[in-house]
Amino acid sequence: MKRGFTILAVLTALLLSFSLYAALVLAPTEQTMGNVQRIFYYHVPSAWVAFQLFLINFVASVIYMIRRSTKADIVALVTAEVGVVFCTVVLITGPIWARPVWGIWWTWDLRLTLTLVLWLIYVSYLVLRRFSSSSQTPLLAAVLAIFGALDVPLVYFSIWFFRTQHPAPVIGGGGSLDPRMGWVLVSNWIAFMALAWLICWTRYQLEVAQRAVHEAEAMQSLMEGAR
Amino acid sequence: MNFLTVTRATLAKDIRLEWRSKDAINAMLFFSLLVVVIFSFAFDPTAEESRRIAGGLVWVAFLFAAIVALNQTWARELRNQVLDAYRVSPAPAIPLFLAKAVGNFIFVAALEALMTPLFIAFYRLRPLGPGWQLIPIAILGTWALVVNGTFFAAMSLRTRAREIMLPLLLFPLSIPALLGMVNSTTAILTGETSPAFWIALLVAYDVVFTTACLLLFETVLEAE
Amino acid sequence: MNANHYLYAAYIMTWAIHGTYLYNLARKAKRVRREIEKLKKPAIARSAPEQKS
Amino acid sequence: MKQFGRFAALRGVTAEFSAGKLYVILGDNGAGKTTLLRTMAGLAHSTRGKITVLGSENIQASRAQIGYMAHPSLLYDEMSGMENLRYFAKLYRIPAGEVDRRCREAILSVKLDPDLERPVGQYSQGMRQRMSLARALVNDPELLLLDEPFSNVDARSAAEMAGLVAHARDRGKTVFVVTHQAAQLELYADEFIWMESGRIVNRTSALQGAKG
Repeated sequence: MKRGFTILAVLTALLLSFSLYAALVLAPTEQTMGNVQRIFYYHVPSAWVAFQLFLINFVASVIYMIRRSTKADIVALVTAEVGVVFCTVVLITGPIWARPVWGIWWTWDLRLTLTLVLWLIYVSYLVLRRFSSSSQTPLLAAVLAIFGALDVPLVYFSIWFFRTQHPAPVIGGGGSLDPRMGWVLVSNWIAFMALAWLICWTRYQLEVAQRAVHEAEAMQSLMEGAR
Repeated sequence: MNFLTVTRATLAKDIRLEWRSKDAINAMLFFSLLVVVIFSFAFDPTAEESRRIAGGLVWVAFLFAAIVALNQTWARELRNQVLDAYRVSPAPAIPLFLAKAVGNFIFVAALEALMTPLFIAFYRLRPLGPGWQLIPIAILGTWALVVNGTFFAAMSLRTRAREIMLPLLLFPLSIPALLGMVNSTTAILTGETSPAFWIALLVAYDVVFTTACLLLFETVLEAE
Repeated sequence: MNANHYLYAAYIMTWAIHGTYLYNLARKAKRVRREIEKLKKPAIARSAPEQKS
Repeated sequence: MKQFGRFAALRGVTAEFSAGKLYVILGDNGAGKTTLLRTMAGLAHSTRGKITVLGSENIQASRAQIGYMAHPSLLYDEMSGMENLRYFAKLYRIPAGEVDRRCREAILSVKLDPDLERPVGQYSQGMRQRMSLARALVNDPELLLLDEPFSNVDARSAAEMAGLVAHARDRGKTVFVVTHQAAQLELYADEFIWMESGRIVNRTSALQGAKG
């Protein structure tokens, strides 16, 4: 397994650097926004990966509710944590892009606002996991994840309608995408997905090790107490 | 039907205790008054402007009052671990949740009823749109906060920083409901747009989360 | 601050955020590895005064 | 086996207990006494292994027949004893007509005055413990689980409580008592169960039995 990991790591590194090169150089410069539009190739794929991770978190939480399998719980924790990291990237690159183009740091763009709300929900998810002192923390976290997922469509529609009342510039530009830009976007997306997979896998092993160590320590203090 | 008797008994017990001790009521009344006065100092707009921002102010003030009330939901049950007495009994979990949620709703609605005249006075509010629709909006909006609030108050029982945990869990999820309440109120006050969409959103929000709370409350209650 | 600066700022920030997270992961991993070492030593050695690393 | 947070509070507690007996569970702090009692009461859940209470594994089914009393009184301080019991009686599906009679009976059985208006919060510790026992008896349960009924109570109240517990057993109830003051029940108890770090290490019929 170790060998497979390193091969994947090298491949991801290659893919990432190629996609970076493609985004900065190969992709054509957009007429209206100029070079700054290239932020698009990092901003949008990060958002897609974040949403994918949160989707996996929801599925893992439902599985945990049904089967109470620790594996599902750890997957839920890991995807939430890494998802928040990718979400932070989106929330930082968004305003950096909006500033030069529209002269404002924040715009109630549909995707950007949805990412912000999701970020808030999953940060509260991680806070709950850290502060919960009950032995049933995974269960409480799973319940919160399900509530979060139920909230997403409501958030989507409320912001969508909110935006029709307060028109705001759209980040990432809707409309048809020039195919020469399209493949660069997709290659970055794949690179980010591979990166996300690597980070999740490492974080998963770390969590498993951490829980084993805590258990061993607890068992030991119990034994020492008994002697 | 035991379900109803338990709900009624728990609700009656809570109201009687609240009426008897009154400690929470007085604290919250004073807190809400403070919130209204401070908001009025902070924002002193002309009549036209006030109609535009009053919706947001009123609901943020109600949100604060609700949070303070929701934090008290399980205080009495915690004092002598009375919750264990309920959990040991054959009574199902849902009546307890419903009684607590309705109790909170009555409590927060009372606070709102007292704060509203102050807002009207301080901001010289006169709705241009159909004013009567503010009632269903208030009911739907308050229930949206209270049903999730009671649920998350039960969830934060199992955490260390209980008082801060409730808002942390409740606010992100309540964003759609808050948008609904604020925008529908503003729509009616300014009379420019129709609040129909926002009211529909609030109804959807209430239905979705009331169901989720009823289905998942037992899991949270039993999470020893 | 012309447009390119914003572009590079965005790319650098992306890797700064990922970097910070991975750095924290590495630190946590080191701590877990140290705890595993500590657990492996026999009980007597364990109660010897721990030097704070 | 109950995985409790990070450590196993109960490991391999396999034991048979018969009805109509008074068992006293002893052991140092952290031996898992309270965890065992709470698991029997259906308040804590065993992650591995199972508990059969009153013939059924699903604790929910037998909750009507369980009475549970713990150190914090499990009563509302602002309400009088009678008001407390009237509320809890409704949780046990006791028909409205019988509620008052059953509550008065339970309070009298612990030698307290049902018409005492004073809120429980102003009771003495001894009286509060006894009212707490009354609450556990309101549904006339077959199984009585008492967690530290004698804690910080003066000698006279402790002796009185011991008498009440024995009386409950004599009326055919199965009683489990977790306590550090086992001496109170030395004359009445049928069996003493010694627990250590999550395991039953010894079962003796007399208190003097060798410990573990």
